[in-house]
Amino acid sequence: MRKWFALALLIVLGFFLAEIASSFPFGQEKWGVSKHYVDRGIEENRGANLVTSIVVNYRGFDTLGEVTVLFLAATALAFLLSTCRCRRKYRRWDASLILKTASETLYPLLILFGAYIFIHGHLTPGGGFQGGTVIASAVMLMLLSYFSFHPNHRALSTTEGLAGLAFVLIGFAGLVWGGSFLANNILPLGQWNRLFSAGVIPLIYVAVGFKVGAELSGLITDMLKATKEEE
Amino acid sequence: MILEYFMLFLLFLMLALGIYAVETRDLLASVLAAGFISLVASIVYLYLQAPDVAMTEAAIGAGLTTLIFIIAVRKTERYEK
Amino acid sequence: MAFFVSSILLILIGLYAVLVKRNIMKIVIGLSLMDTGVNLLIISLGFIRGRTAPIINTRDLLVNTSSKVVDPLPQALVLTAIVIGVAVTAVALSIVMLMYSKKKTLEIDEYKELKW
Amino acid sequence: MVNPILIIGITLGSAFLIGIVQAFRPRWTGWIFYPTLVFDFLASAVNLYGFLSGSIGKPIMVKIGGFPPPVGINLLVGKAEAALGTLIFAVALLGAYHWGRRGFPQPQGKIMVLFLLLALGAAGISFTGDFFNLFVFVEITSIASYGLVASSRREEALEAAFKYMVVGSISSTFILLGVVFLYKATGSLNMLDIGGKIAGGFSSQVLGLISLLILAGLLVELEVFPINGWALDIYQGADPVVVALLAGAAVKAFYLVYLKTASYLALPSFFKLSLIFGGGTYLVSQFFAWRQENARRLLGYSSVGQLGLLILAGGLLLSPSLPASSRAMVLAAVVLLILNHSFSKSSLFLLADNVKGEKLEDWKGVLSSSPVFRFSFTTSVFSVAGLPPFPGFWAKLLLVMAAARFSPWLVALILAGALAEVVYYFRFFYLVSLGDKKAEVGNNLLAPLVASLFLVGAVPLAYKMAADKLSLTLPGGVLVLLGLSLLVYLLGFSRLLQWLASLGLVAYGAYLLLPFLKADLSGFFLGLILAGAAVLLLATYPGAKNLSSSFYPAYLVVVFSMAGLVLSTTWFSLFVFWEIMSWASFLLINMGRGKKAAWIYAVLSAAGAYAMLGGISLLPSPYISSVKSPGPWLALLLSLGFLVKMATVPLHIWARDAYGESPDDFTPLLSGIMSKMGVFGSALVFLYVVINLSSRSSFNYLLGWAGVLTAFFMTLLAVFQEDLKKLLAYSSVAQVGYILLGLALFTPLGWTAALYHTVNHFFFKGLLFVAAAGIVYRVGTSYLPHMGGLIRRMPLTFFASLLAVIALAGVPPLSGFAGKWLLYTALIEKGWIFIAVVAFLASTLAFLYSFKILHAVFLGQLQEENCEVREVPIPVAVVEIILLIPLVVLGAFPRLILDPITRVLGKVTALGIPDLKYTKTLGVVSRLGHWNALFLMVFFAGAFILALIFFALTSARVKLVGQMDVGYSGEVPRSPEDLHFGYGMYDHFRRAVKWLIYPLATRVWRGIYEALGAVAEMGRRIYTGDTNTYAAYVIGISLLILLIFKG
Repeated sequence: MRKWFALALLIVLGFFLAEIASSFPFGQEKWGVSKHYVDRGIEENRGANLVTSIVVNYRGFDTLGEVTVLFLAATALAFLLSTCRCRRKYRRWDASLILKTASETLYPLLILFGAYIFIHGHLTPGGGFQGGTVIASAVMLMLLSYFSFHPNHRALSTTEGLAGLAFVLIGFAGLVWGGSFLANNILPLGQWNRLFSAGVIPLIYVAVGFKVGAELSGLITDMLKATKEEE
Repeated sequence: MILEYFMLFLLFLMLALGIYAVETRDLLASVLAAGFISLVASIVYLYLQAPDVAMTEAAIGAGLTTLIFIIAVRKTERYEK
Repeated sequence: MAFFVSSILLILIGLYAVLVKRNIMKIVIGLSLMDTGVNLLIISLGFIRGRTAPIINTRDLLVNTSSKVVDPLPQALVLTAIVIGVAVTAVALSIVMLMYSKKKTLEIDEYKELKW
Repeated sequence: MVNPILIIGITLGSAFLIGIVQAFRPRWTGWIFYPTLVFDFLASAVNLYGFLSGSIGKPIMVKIGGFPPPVGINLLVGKAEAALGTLIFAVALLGAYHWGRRGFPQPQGKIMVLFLLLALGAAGISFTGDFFNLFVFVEITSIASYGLVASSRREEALEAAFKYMVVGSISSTFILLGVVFLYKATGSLNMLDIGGKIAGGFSSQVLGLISLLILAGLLVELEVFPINGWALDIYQGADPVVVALLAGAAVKAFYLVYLKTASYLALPSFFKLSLIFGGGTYLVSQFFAWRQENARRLLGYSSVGQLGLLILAGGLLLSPSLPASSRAMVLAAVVLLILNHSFSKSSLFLLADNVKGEKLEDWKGVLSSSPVFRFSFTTSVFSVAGLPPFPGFWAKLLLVMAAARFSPWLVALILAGALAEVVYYFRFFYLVSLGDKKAEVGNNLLAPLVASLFLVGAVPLAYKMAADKLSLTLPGGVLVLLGLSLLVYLLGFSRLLQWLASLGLVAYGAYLLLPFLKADLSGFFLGLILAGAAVLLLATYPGAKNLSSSFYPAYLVVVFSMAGLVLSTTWFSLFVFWEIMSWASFLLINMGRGKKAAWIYAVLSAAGAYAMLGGISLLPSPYISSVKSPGPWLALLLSLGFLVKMATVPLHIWARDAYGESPDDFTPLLSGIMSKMGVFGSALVFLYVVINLSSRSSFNYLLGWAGVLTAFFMTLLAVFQEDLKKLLAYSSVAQVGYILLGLALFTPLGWTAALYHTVNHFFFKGLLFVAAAGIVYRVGTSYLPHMGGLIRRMPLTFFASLLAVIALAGVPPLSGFAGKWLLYTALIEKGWIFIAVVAFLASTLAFLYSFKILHAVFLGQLQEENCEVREVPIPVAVVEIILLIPLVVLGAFPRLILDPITRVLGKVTALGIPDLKYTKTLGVVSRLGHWNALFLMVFFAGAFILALIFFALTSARVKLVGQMDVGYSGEVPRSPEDLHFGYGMYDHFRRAVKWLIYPLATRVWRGIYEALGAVAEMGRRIYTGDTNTYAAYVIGISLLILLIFKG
């Protein structure tokens, strides 16, 4: 009964969504405001990756919000799980030697790789979020391998806080020296397709990378360790 | 052309996995299926010329989301009643 | 077109779980599927046939760019949406875990104290 | 001007900083948290001030990244946004202080981050000028809310958070999809840009669907019916502080952005959408709250209802056909409603945080626990229920006036909802004020106190806004007096000082209003009010009585609002003072024993007042003297409020207990003067409304019957009443029935009778109630069988009562006779013979209870426990004497009052002067007969004295026996009551007329209430508490919106 009713609702909803979507023919050219980004992006930002230009500069405010959302989620989760009497279902001993050895080898490499991704965010696909996630996966690997591994909570908090502050401060620097919040005219824009180019974009993405990395690591740790002895 | 058929296959796979994820009583399998959908989606994103999104979806959607789902399932119950 | 259809279907599959499934974890999974579907739909909307990714890493892309790349804006939006999605999922899961730790069940029927 | 980006940037930075500090020094987090909130508040307030003072002319546009609008994201902060920002951070500050005082849950830094970012998200939602950015801020707000709602970690809180999470995710998916589609359709994400394109004629066949998708998402967050189950669950389950922040601040941001979105996307069907969902939500929620037993959920229903009203107002704003003047009214109403709701609801939820337990029962006795609690609670409830003088009242007034231009049905809907709100809020109030025991209440009361003080502080602002828009002028002198009356509250440490101050204030009021004491209708009533109040106030000498510290302020407010009422020249002004009077008197009645009676009084008063307001809103001109071509319905609506106050059958059900159980010191005013305001109002209706009615004579005839039936039935009920004050109450209502009859006659003579009786009734009923107050004060009960024989203990009071009763019964030679004579003459002259017969019957019956008053109280044997009772206190005795004199003097010289009445009627051109002549020998001469008052007085006085002498001579043969000093043949009386004269008096008679005194009206009204309550209870069950179902509602309603409004 409930099933059929739900299906009926969903069919109608699907019909509406399809009606809207089908009015935009698939794969055809239709530029809006993003024509500006495409045509003038290089000129204004020098960042080769236009998506990064948009994410960090044109719509950098959204990204600040996005970072905030992630921060919020990590905070809320840490807060809620700090008293959770969840089941303790993971091993209390370390994983096999193979996994441990592999993890130890991969750990620095993964972190390096993550850093590479966000440092090159304005040149190649990827950026702070992707790089940060890669770093978090390194931490996850260690968490899975070693029962006793516990990332330094204070260090994580400090990193994530400072990175967030850095984002805001870069924004304010733009306000003070560049005339508007997050303005990308306080540093030389440099040359297109070079590592040191695109003004504050790489700086912001580095900050985002650190922040996301620290946040997600903290998040995973909090979830994994969210256990109170109930036995 | 082959690429397009491959994409159609991938889309179909996603839907099939989606139905599986919703209908299976094993939550862990469901979670893994959802993660797999994200993975497939990231390939589709590559086809749609969105490498940034593909990376993000692979790292966050397929990786991180699945991971936290797995942790959550491990800490609660694996089977739906 | 297939992209539109399948992403909408994916949204609907996710919603179906939200509407019908009696397990709170399943509902969260449904929401996550819905997110994936929405993201796919947005990217499909920004796709332009025969164009390349909006990364200007070769010189010939520098001129007349707008006839050579796909729309980068939807991609930027999806980037944000994906991160927000994982954030919501994380909070949802922590709530689910806490709920489970109180009542030791994931059945939605046990969570109907507040009503009327 | 403060750049709004500073607010957002600094708040974010602080949030990140708190994250660091929490890791090292958790205690220090407060040092960042509070200053940030203070900064945010001050910054927003500075901007708001800038806008209000005009130093900021245009909305502040912040271009983030330096890009012009369509390219970059921008913030757009205008007056509305600045105001909302100020409000959000003000509420957040209150909540933060409250929570900090109670102690944040640990780890506190995390909770502070969530709290800060929730406020920030709400501010961001209102500031942003970009649709996708809006989505981001919606998510910030939502995630922070999920965390905060769950923060108490109670099972209910988690459940509520989960439901919210599911529904919120669906809603934000809709918003996201809508925004992206909008980008595809218009090529832009900027609100202004899109708005400009659409206004410039851009259109697309799917634009409607896309806009509705976004609006549906926002409507979910706006908690419209029936997709608001999750919201109610939050109100019930979450921490009250969080709820205060959500209901007080966050939701308002969603409201603003809903309005902005709807006006940018400008589809013609949006206003209908808003009207339907807003109106529906408003009415249904107010109604569903009726039988709610959980206090927090009740407040939740109210919040949802208020939001519905806001959405309805938004619908009016969006309507293309609303005239500009009404638009300004609606805007003002929206501002006031938001202000009102945010602060009153924060206050109420923070108060709820101080009460243990969530059931209404757990609230019993909290009002007596602490004066701060009482003040905050009363203020907030009054305010949220839209009662004067708080902003909600003015908002309602503005909204109703604007809605009247739109459709009378909308007015009816708004007023019906407002009435339902009064019903359950005052049920709440009544339950809360019950109970002698002091409930245990927390002492975390500063934040609610500040919130309610803010409401008080907003009163002048609200009045000014309403007065500007409605071109309403209230007599300034009266406002000053009302303000001074409230100041008497500050003398609460000493009742004696309050009493003296009150006397002084009434004297000052009389001096101030002296110029208005002219020989017209207003002046006539004004004189009655001022002189009467002064005399009756004298009798309230506090002595050792247990008076509430708000007794005198409320008393004075009643007095001066009556003065304002009679001086009103517009219906608005009349309504405002009418409401002030009603609610101040409600508070006074509530101070007595009859809490439930006070509730019923409140509900009926509100019903009458809202009917009146509805009628006023339909008038083309607000001036009392210029009502043209009204329909009979309009006349009825306008008079309903007055009929309630006069307790005309069948609206009388409140009267017995409200009179009987109100504080003894207030009842004389209530009966002697306040009920006459109904007379004044009806007089206005007859003079200016009914007179223009085509069906005028049948309308008058109908009201004549209403008056005489009131007189008849209330007299009958008085006969069988066993409680002194309740007996007097019935009698009072019956007398007012005669007055109404006199007015309904609409002849000069009828009006003379009515006005004469108005004054006269004040004298004798005031005297009787004052005497009753004295007796009750001495004897300690108002129950007749516990009295008797008091003539020996209270001879003065007996004598005064005797004369008053003679006047009451309308027997010569005292003043009462003139009234009756005039009334019957008028009735016969008019030819309303049937009515005259009933009236005659009723006044004959009145002898029965008149005798009962004397008999049961004063005659017979003295009860043993009353042997030590003393004469009434001196002030009461003085007042008795003061009131006694006119009864005798008027009895001998009725012209003393008939002449002024004739002059007053001379001013009433529609009526003319009565056809009465006065001669030395015949006395007063009408066309039907004459009567010489002085002669009668001398004659009766002579007879009385002769009888007295005879009695004195023969009294030696009279022997006094003790009450129990009797013996039947073998039977021993079981209790003194069995031997009491007043016990079961007229019982045989009661059996005979049982069918006549069946409490039909009470049963019918109660039946209606219970039936509605049962329907409400059934209706509420659509909130099944099931997450799947709630999600299905959301989808279903969204689809419905898409289907219906896409055109």
